[in-house]
Amino acid sequence: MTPLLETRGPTPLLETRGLGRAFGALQAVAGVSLAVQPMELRAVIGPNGAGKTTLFHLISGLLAPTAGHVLFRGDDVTALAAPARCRRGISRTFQITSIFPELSVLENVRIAVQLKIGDNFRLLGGRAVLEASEQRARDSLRLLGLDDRADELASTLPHGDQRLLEIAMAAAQEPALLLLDEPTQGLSPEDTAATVAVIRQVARERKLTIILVEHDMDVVFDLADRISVLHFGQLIAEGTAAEIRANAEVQKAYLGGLD
Amino acid sequence: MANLLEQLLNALALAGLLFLVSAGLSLVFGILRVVNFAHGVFYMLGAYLGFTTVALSGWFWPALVVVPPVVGVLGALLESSTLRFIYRRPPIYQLLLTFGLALILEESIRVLYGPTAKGVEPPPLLQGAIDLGGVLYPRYRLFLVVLGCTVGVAVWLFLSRTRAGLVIRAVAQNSEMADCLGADVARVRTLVFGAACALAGLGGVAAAPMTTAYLGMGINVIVDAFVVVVIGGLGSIGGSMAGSLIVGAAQTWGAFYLPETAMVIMYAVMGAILVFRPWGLFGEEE
Amino acid sequence: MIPSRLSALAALVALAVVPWVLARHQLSLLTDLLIAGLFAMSLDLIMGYTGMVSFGHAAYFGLGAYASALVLLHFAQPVPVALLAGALLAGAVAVPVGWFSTRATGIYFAMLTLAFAQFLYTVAYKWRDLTGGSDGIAGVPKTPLFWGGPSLASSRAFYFLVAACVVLSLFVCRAVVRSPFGRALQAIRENERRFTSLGRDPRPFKLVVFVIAAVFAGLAGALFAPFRGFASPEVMFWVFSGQGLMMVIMGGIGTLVGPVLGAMLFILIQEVLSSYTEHWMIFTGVVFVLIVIFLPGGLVGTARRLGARG
Amino acid sequence: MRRRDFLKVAGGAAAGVSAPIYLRTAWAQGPIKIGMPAALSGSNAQYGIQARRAAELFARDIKAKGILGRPVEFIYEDTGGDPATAVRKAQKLVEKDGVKFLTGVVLSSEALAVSAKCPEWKVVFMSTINGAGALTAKAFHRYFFRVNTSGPMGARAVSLYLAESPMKRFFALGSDYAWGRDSVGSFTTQITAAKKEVVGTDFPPVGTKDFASYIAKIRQSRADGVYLALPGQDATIYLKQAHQFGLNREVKPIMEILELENMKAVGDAMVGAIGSSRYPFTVDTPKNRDFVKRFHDLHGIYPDMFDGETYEGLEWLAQVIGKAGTDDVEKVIDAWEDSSYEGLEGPFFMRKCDHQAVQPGFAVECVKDPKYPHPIPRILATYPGEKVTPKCRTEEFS
Repeated sequence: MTPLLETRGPTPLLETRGLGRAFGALQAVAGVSLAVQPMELRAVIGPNGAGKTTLFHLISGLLAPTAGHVLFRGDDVTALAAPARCRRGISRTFQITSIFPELSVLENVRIAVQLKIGDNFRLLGGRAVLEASEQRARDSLRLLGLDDRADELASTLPHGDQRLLEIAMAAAQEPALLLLDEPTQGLSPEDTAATVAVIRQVARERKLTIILVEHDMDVVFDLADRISVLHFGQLIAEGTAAEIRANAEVQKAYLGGLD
Repeated sequence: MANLLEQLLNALALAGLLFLVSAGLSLVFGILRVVNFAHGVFYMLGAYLGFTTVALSGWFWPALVVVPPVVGVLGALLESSTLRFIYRRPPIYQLLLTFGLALILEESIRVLYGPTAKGVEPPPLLQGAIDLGGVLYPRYRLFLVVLGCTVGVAVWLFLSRTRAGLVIRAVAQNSEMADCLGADVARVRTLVFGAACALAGLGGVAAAPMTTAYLGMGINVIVDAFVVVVIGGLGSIGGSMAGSLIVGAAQTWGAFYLPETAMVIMYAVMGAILVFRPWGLFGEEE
Repeated sequence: MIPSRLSALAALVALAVVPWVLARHQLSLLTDLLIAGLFAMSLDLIMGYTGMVSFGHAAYFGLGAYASALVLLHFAQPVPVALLAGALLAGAVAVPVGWFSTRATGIYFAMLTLAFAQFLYTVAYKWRDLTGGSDGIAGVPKTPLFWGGPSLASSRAFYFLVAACVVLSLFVCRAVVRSPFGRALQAIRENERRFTSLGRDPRPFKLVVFVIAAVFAGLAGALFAPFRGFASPEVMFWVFSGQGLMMVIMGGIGTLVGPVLGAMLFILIQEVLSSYTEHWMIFTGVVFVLIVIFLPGGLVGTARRLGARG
Repeated sequence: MRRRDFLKVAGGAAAGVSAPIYLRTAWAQGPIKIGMPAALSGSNAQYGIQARRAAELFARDIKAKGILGRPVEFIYEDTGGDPATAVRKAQKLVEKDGVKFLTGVVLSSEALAVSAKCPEWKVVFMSTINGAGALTAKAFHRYFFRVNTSGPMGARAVSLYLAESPMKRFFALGSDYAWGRDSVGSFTTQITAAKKEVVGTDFPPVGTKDFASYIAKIRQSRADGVYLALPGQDATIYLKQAHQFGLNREVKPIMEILELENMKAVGDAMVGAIGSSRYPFTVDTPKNRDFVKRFHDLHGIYPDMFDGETYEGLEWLAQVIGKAGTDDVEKVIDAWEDSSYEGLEGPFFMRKCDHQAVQPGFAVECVKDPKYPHPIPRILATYPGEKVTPKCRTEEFS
């Protein structure tokens, strides 16, 4: 989008500068500055209530920040609403599964594609749009291993598959940046392992940049290139898995934050 | 000055009546997430049962005490025999179910009482008008103002000072809290629905001497009550109070100062408020 | 797929031959049912497919009826001109109303549509010079299909006009709900927040479908005025909007054809019972309550589920 | 069978076993059917029920001789007070039941909608309830007849009475729909012509449940009387509330129509109100005394306005069909035009020019009488038909 900047060295795909959000007196996110490079897999961790989901809402545009900026591919997108950011290439999943329950699995993904590629106001006909988006949707389902359940209603899928479906929807949009909010939440150890494998595969095949919020430290240390740690809305540490493991402040935050 | 006092009292008396009806409507929405179309019919039922009680006993006061529990029990029975089965469906089903119940109840009252309106005399103590510094004002309307305030304070005390009230408020503010109540959810719903109907029944008894008991009074009042709770914010008792005052004032002052707008003034006020606050004055975004 | 095509074909054939089977009053009644059905079907577009419950849909039926009545009475244009006028006026008014109303969701959306509908009702009620006030406009003529063309005065001819409009509308609405746009609507109905995060603002979609629904409701109203020969404020009253919601639920929400059947059932119950007792409303209420509790898909939804099973 | 009071002439099922054979042959001709698409449910149901009560009594009275020796069949249909339903029901009565005479329509919006269809259907629409002036003016056609006193005629009777009363200043309160506005309009014209003053006018919406603001205005206007054109339920509520405000003592209520229905619901608070009555059951003619007795025997109550007016209409219609010697619609219309009829409260005459029945007008007062369980109308003045009937096809008076 902004090739001019590339000459000055690697532009982060996503950058936040002093990002903050207050709910009344509560400062949910405060002064968070992050830079995520293309193709990076970044995990954001922190105790409950650290502001991780709020940070996701700020990056995806579902919430407007009360301070700071969000830059995507070097452009300031702070003023853009969620739909516009999505169209620029930021797709996401939700902590609490968010799908279209009474539509088929295929239609869930197909809609995600259709909304991305446009021509949504075609009131009659539109066969070409439907077919093109269906093709991409099937590819995405295959990638996530859901292709054999394409015709079932999304609400009838088991929880684990619903989590995967959400990733399939986001991935089908072929975003540059994928935000995954606790993708393994509520999953059995086996499903968790499978999901981790799938995420890795998606990232590789689709050449995605991923930011991941996750509670399960095994998953985080297994997947992430770099880890950012939030505590009471502030960024207290950032680094590789080994660096974070060794960080005293992080340990303190976790020990103090959890019971 | 006297004119202003009269206008103020008129608005307050109507607001008192509207509050008795809308408080229950709002409470039911808060706890059950149901827009209860039949609520107005319980108000109407209160008025007719009030008429019967007065006719049988020759006294007005017993009606105020006896009728609300009867209406409340009937409401609770209806909730547990119909609504209970469809809470999992989209809200429109519950709304339309109560619409059907309203048809059945309204027509049943017609079968029982016939089409002619039933006049109810206020108790002797509240008959006639008294002189308030140059304003001749009906004692009964002053009673409505007092009743509205009393019930308002009582409901507020109940919700803010008792354990049951706190639970109800918590559930009203956060529907997911309902799950925390566990097995008691069904009972809480039935009790709240019954209590709301009892409040509507009380409103009906109180309205009868002012408007008579007549067919159509339920439908007539439910639309007003909807506007009240939507203005105030669904599920908020404070909102119902504010909404009642706003609608009471809009209707009485509108009729006085802008008579040609009487048909729409209430909707105009609601529309204006919703355009700027789509979730009502005290409501929260869904 | 084949049985549904077959039944559609059977329904078409039935519609084509009934004028020679039914008695005159039955044909009039059927015409009435079809007009109500078109109204309910248009409501299903927003209610069943987009999840927007409008409590003011009758206003657009009424606008269509008034526009059509005035065109026929004062300009004596052919009926299709009146139909066009009715549909367009309804659609045009729906643009600003929809723009404001779609700011809110859920019950607040319903109340906003109600507020606007009551406002329109009041205009119809108070603008006596134009609309005849509470008495309405009577004596609306059935002009020909086009000048020099076939007369629509006979009940058979008008029936065919109505049936053609309803069938055509049904096909158009079906095409709309199956188009990329219609698919998007259903996603909005299912999960508006997810829809937003997938890259589109739902509001323009809601506005467009609101206007489309109003256009079809206006068409129904525009057919009503010459058919019944009058337009009056009752057809804009919120009670009629509420009945429309009942028709949709009875017939089967989100099925298009269901609401048409629901409207027929609703009016038939009233028509038959009210000849025997003025307390017919009790029975309508009971039937409705039973359908809501025991047949959540309405007539068509339940039939489809049974069909899928057996 | 409740709706179909199938009345058979002497050889009918009830009286039938011993009836001579020759009377049974009368059946072969089939009944004369009268369709009543009336509001029997909804907020105006009491008026439809009045019309039905009158028809029930008439059916009993005419059972013995029938019309043209044929039985009379009434078919009642409930319109719910909705004009669309009224037209549908009327069409069903005409097309399915073969009805040639429609009556009992309650609301003027229903009447205008149904009436407009009658030339197409070629059936007679006899109004016994509808007050809208337009029905015999702008919307007039050959198939419409109005037996009842119209709205402008009622306003005329009241105005004639008030012209001679000591009251000078009036406030006019009419419901915000056609009847209320038309009545207030004609009242204003006539009271101004009588050199008196209308000091204020307001139009509360139908279904107003709190009249406090209007009451305050009326009191401030210092009027001597308040002219009320409010439909039944609204009038009841207004009178109750005005009484509670102590207004009825200061400002005399003058009702466009003074109905028993209101007197029953309002009770003693209504005593002293004056107004016009289309048919006061207390009118002292032999024919009426007999009617009231028969009515009371059948229904256990005293007849209200539309009980009386509908009964008169049916009796007159039967008389006209008898005169025409056929139930052929065109011949019946011809026979009805310029015909006379001795009504319950005096002589009736059907004008050919607009099919408005010329009949006496009444000013009445609501009084208490220990003989009755509720207040009753006492006749203050009776005006001959010529004085209270408007000029042909207009709503104006000479």
